[in-house]
Amino acid sequence: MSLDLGPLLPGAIVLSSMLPGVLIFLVDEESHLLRTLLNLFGAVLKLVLVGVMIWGVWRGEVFESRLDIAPGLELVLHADALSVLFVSLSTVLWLITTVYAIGYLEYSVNRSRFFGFFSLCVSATVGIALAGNLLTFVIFYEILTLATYPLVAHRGTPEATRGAKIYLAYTLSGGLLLLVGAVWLRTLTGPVDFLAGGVLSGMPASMHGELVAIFVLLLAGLGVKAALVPLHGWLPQSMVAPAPVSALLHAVAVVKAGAFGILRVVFDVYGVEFAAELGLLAILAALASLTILYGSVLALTQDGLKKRLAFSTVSQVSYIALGASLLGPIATVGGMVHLVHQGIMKITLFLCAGNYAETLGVHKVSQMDGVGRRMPLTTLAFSVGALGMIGIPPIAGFVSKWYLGLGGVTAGQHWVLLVLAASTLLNAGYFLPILYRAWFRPLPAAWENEHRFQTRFETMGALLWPPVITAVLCLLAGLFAAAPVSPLQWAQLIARREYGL
Amino acid sequence: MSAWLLLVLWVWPLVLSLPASRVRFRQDWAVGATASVAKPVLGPRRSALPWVALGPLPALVAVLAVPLGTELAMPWLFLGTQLGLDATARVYLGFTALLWLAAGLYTAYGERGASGHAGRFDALFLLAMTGNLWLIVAQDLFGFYAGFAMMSIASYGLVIHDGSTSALRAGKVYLVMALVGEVAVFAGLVLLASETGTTLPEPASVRDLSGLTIALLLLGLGVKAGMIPLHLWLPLAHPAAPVPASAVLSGTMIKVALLGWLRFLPVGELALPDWGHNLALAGLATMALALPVGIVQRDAKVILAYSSVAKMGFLMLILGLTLVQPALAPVGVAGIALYAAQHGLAKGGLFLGVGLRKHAGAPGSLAQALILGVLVFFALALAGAPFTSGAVAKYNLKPVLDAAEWTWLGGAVAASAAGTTLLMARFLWVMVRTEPHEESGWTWPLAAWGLLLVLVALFPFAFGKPASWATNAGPIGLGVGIAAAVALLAATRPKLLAPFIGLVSPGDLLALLAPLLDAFRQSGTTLLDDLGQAWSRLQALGAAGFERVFGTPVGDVERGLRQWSLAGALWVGISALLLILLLASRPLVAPDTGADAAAPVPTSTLLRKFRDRIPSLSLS
Amino acid sequence: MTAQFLYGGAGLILFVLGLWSFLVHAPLLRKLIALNIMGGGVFHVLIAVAYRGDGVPPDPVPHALVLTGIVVAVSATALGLVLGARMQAGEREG
Amino acid sequence: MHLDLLTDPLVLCIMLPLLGAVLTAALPRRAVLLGSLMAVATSAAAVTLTILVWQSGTLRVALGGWDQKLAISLRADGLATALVVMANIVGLGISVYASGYFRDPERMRAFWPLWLLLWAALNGLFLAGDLFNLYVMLELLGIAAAALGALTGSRDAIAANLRYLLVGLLGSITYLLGVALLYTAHGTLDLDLVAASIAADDELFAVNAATLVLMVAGLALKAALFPLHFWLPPAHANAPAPVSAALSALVVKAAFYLILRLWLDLFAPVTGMAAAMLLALLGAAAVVWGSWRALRAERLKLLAAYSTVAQIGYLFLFLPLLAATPAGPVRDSLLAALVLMAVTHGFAKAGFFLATGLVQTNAGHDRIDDLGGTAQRLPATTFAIALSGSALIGLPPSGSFIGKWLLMQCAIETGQWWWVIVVTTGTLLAAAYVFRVLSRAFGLEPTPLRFITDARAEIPALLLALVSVAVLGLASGPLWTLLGLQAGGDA
Repeated sequence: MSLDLGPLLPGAIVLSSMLPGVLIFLVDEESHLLRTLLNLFGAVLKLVLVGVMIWGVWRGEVFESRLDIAPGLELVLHADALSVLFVSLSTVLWLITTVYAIGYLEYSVNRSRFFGFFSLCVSATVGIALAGNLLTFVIFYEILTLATYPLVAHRGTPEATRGAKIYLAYTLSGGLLLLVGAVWLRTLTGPVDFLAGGVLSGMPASMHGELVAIFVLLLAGLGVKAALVPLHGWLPQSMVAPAPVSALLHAVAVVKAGAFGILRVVFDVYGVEFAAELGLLAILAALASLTILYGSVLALTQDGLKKRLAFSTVSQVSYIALGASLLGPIATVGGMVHLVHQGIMKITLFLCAGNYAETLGVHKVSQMDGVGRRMPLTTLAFSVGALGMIGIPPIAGFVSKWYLGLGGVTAGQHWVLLVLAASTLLNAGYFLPILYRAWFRPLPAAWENEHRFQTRFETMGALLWPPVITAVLCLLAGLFAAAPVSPLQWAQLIARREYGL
Repeated sequence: MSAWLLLVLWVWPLVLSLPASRVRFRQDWAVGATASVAKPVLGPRRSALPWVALGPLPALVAVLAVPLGTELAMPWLFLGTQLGLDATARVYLGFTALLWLAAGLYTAYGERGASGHAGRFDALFLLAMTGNLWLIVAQDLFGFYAGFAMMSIASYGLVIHDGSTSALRAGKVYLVMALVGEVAVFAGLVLLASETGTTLPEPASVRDLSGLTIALLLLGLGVKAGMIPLHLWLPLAHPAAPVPASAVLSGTMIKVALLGWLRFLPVGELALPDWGHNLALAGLATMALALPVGIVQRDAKVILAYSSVAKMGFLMLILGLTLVQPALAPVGVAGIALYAAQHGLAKGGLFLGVGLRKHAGAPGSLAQALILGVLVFFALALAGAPFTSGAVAKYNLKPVLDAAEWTWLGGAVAASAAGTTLLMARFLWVMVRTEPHEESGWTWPLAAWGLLLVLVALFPFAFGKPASWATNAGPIGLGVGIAAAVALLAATRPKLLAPFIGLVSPGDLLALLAPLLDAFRQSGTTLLDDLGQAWSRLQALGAAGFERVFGTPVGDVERGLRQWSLAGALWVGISALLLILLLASRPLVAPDTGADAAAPVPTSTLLRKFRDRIPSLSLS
Repeated sequence: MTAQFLYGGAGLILFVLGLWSFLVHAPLLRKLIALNIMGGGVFHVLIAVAYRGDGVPPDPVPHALVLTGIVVAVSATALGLVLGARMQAGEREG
Repeated sequence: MHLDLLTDPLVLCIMLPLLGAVLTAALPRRAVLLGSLMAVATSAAAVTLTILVWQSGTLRVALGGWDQKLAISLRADGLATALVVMANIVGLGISVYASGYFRDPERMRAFWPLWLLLWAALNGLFLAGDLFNLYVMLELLGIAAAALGALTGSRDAIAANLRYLLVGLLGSITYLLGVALLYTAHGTLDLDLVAASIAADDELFAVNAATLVLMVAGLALKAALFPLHFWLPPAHANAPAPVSAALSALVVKAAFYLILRLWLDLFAPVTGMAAAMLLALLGAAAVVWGSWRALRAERLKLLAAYSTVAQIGYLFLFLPLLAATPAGPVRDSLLAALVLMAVTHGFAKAGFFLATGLVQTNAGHDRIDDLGGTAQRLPATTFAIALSGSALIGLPPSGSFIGKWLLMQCAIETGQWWWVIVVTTGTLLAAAYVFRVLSRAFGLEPTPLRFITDARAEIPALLLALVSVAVLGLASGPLWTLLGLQAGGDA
């Protein structure tokens, strides 16, 4: 091929959802078909482009788009192994979520607005993934906030407005801290791109104090989206959003963006060894562990299904941060791979929760008696996701847990095992009762708000198949973790590059 | 080619679990399907293929067809799968598959109860089977752990199958303990992998284990093995579970712990006297507690459960002694496997017999008499009477016992054998007094039971030296004697012994633990409530403050500013300040004029400058 | 010299007086008058600047400035009056 | 006058709108057509001018044929051109919007001449090369603006704009006194010559300082620097929407432009860190106070007006940073950031006010709490508010994001980290008030079927907002070129 894709592809990937998104705003509310076509066109096109990119990155090609937004301020989109991991995750899950959302919102209003922002949201996520420097990262990070806000507020109820407000308050404040940190860092280093192994290790010792302060600022900014305790308050509140949005928040975009940012800062800005030298990893590890346990304890006390899942996210996403906070390639692999694994497992759970709500009107754990009999496929998918979260092999979650534990022990941090053990038990404590109710309790005589679709399956196809597919992905990611194209292998590729192995 | 059987043998039941679940994904949900599935229908199952009985068939084939030492490496599967069949695994695979087959046949044709949930039971049964078989043939620790977890969690569904309150309580205890055990095993395996650098553990490659690792592995698997005091779940779960589930729980699943220890500990490689002695003592303690507590139980299945606990104690004793003296390993390991096999088969027979005694044949019929007779045989085999599998298996372990440093050990073991005999006598007593309720259709379960009977009966002749056949008569005779005396006493003066029965409730130590847990929960709730109240008060204060500052406006604050006098004064003031600041911060380029810079502008200077600028102007 | 000085100084005094009056008195008419007085003060200063001595033609530039300034001041005053009148009319109606 | 002068874009930028004002006044029936034509022509001239400056640097034209010392001269340097092109594009947008806005023919006839006059004054002010012309343009601008603001005829509007007129007059007379003093001291009014003279002569420091104070004091009133902003919110909030847009986006900016000119170009040797700090402190107070008042405003237009107070405050924060930074690429970047923020605010605030006007027309009121249905009925309008709002907050990718980034960067570099706190506080408050409005758009009201409902009104608002976000935020490099600064300035 004579056309050099290198400088074009990253930009094209961002635009492949952004442009359809903008067009969708202009689509009349009634033009269901046109909107669906645009949606799917964008999603599939992005998938194809990402496929091309994965192939290229695997072969060691460089994809980089640069744009001067002002002299000295460069927007850099760069595809390295880590960004490819996140890009592929969000692209695949976006396609699935889009299909789901089309079904979910079949009878709803304001669909053009919804799908417009939906596409923008994913564009921003992909932008975050491909960001080649901190400035670019900050820009897309803020765009993500803006694009998600309308989605959270979408339902328009007072609770939705309130949830969206809280979401915004948290994320914008966080974004601002991130911005200040990024600016401050830039005054010390000048413009620097993300680089495997970090760029700061050469800084003189006199600057170390400043670097620690900057790290705290960056971490606070990223921690809001990554829902690190005590910055997690928005996440349970934004549960009022429609199910596909929750899926997007928890699995594909927002929370992941925060966690991904932490990975970027630790590995590609500070460099993990340098961060350890400054004592930053200890801060991160303490925060992550606290979050893991706190989120799980709170999840135990929730009756609302989505709220329980939300607190579970709080807990689970910090596995990623935990992985970043442990020195050594094994833990790094654990953290990185959990980025993908948590994504597919959590999206499964949320899509299932959406199915229960849409089909049976079930919103609470206490209403879930016997749903397994009425909705076997959905509940099967849910079970896979839930068991994976607990870390039951051979589902994907176990793989992450194994690498985190092994990495912790290898790094001499045996307490990681305690955290993982406690988290496993707590996860079991709040997921297994759900499974028990779903499979073992008798069905109620009738569900309050049962919605019957014209189908022979338990619910509408567009709602049913996405979670089933993601559940299968959870199984495949675990079962074929050692196979050449698995997320685990890719995470190992990243770790090798980060540690220069 | 036969290596692939190692994969097929556990994938097969996994695949079967789908049809066995009888879930129909496509049906007309729109017309009130809810109502039709909601009511469980009692009675025999509608005939379908006996999926559960088909499950273990490839495993049976594999036992016979796969040569020892076969390995199948699939590095792409899971985290690197390696399947293989060594001698221990083969023994395990053999008795496990047989017992699952018998239990499966019993399930497929004999299991009654909430048949609306039969699909669920069967699917979970097959999943537990998958796990059990997988962990036996897995040589990588991931496969072992995955199978272990799969088996444990699926069994939870078997335990609580009938949904009664006691089953749910038992299930809860089971699940909590199983999960704690699993977490400990996980941690132990992580440490093992880290310390040895291998994920294919075998005694030779795990010589560098730290104490923590060994402790975690012992405790984690100890839960499954019923090591005192981690045995609490066993006496609760067995009576709660349906008969075939109890059979496999007691017959195969708890034995898995021993297999794990044989794989993950440096058995025969390294002398670990401390750990060995501790384990042996734990085994002895297990026996010492389980036997007396078992004897005072009312429920036949609880008695059997305690018997299993005691037997596991015995095997722990042996393993412990083997750890002390690595030289004993060849004898010890083979003996343990064989003992586990014979106990599994006999215990399975006993459990299935409980079910048959209850339902197959009218009271007083020939069938019932035969059933009781076979039960007596199984009980003797379990106790280790001469010419039974028990005696032979025990004989094989004699070198290990004899080599122990503890001289009193022989007496203790003999006492335990007598105790087991008593326990079995107590079991038979309960069985005899059980009133059967006849139901039809027990042919296949009886056939399955017969299979077990044949296997147990042939066991001594297949695996034992003739010298071993007639051993162990002493302690058994003693036990039988005491049992006869007690029985006589019980028959003539029932009131004398009545207070002992039910003296200790099933799950013994749990009764002590429960009040502690309650107290903990109570205090925790109180504390959390208080904290919660304080927190919500703080939140309310914060919200009120926020509302005050950012809420709806009160009046127009700026009206005052719009008064010309105020605004003007501010303006003039700011201008003056600006002037002062400008003058004060004059750059010191020309120091000679710096002095008067701060002074008010002198007009004369101004005009002078002005004139200088325009030379044509004359002053005069 | 003195005349120029007086002129300039008087201009400044006028400016300050006008300013004081503008700030202190509320009625619109007085404010407009005060502004015009301030303007007058500035024009005075400019005229003083233009003086280049007897017999020498004065600097034309300040003159031009003053003329333009007067035009501007007149139009501004006019607009102020119109607006004031409108407001008064509105008050009467309301 | 030479013929080539008439075709010089520099002259055309002023003459065309002036001509338009005369024509529309003379032929009121054709006011809309003539006015629109003139708006297009003026903008074209401004764009031509921009291209010329872009290519060849500063342009000058001397009118009247006198020598430079005394002549009426026009001068288009980078700074002026940047503001001219912003003002003219915004002006075009406002014109298009206004052509459909006024229902009442009387108001429409009054609007066009005044608006074109204001436009001419604005261009004149940016392009004037001497201090007196600047005065004339300033006065003209003030008068036209006050007259336009009172156009709704409501009592509140007249009262507010009368106050505005008086403030304007006070400010310009004070400025004129400064001009008089300056002429006394330096004997010339040409910007370049005065600058040279001040730089050359240190003895006149005190006079120069007094002059600067008089001029800046007068202009600070007009630029509504806290706490002298008291006239702005009522005046801007009560004017008709296109007028509000022009007042908030352009007129205030003109006064600030003049302050900047004086501070940086003319009086650079006089100004010191202390004085700059005072102005910046006032700016900081403006940021916090204005944003907070905007947050608590009940009416949408009042909110927008207070937001202008805050945004002007940001611009003053740059002064001490410029003072602390030695000449070089860093200072150039800072200067560019300052201009970028001013320009972005111009576009964003114009878009915001235009959209606000549409909301008001549709709802019949602009009480924020009751806007739910309207905001939802007009998705494009709400979108325009959202876009311009994010530029006001300084969210990426808007021009003000880059501005704030560079501002904060420089604040940290020069050790004046406290401005970072001011900027972040202001940003948070801005986010709060913008989203207070936007959250109304997510109610339970019935959904619209179309994105755009009123093209002539919505498209200008959308485009202006879009320029502030997408164009200025993603491609601000040309601004550096236009300003003639060293590109790539970074520490």
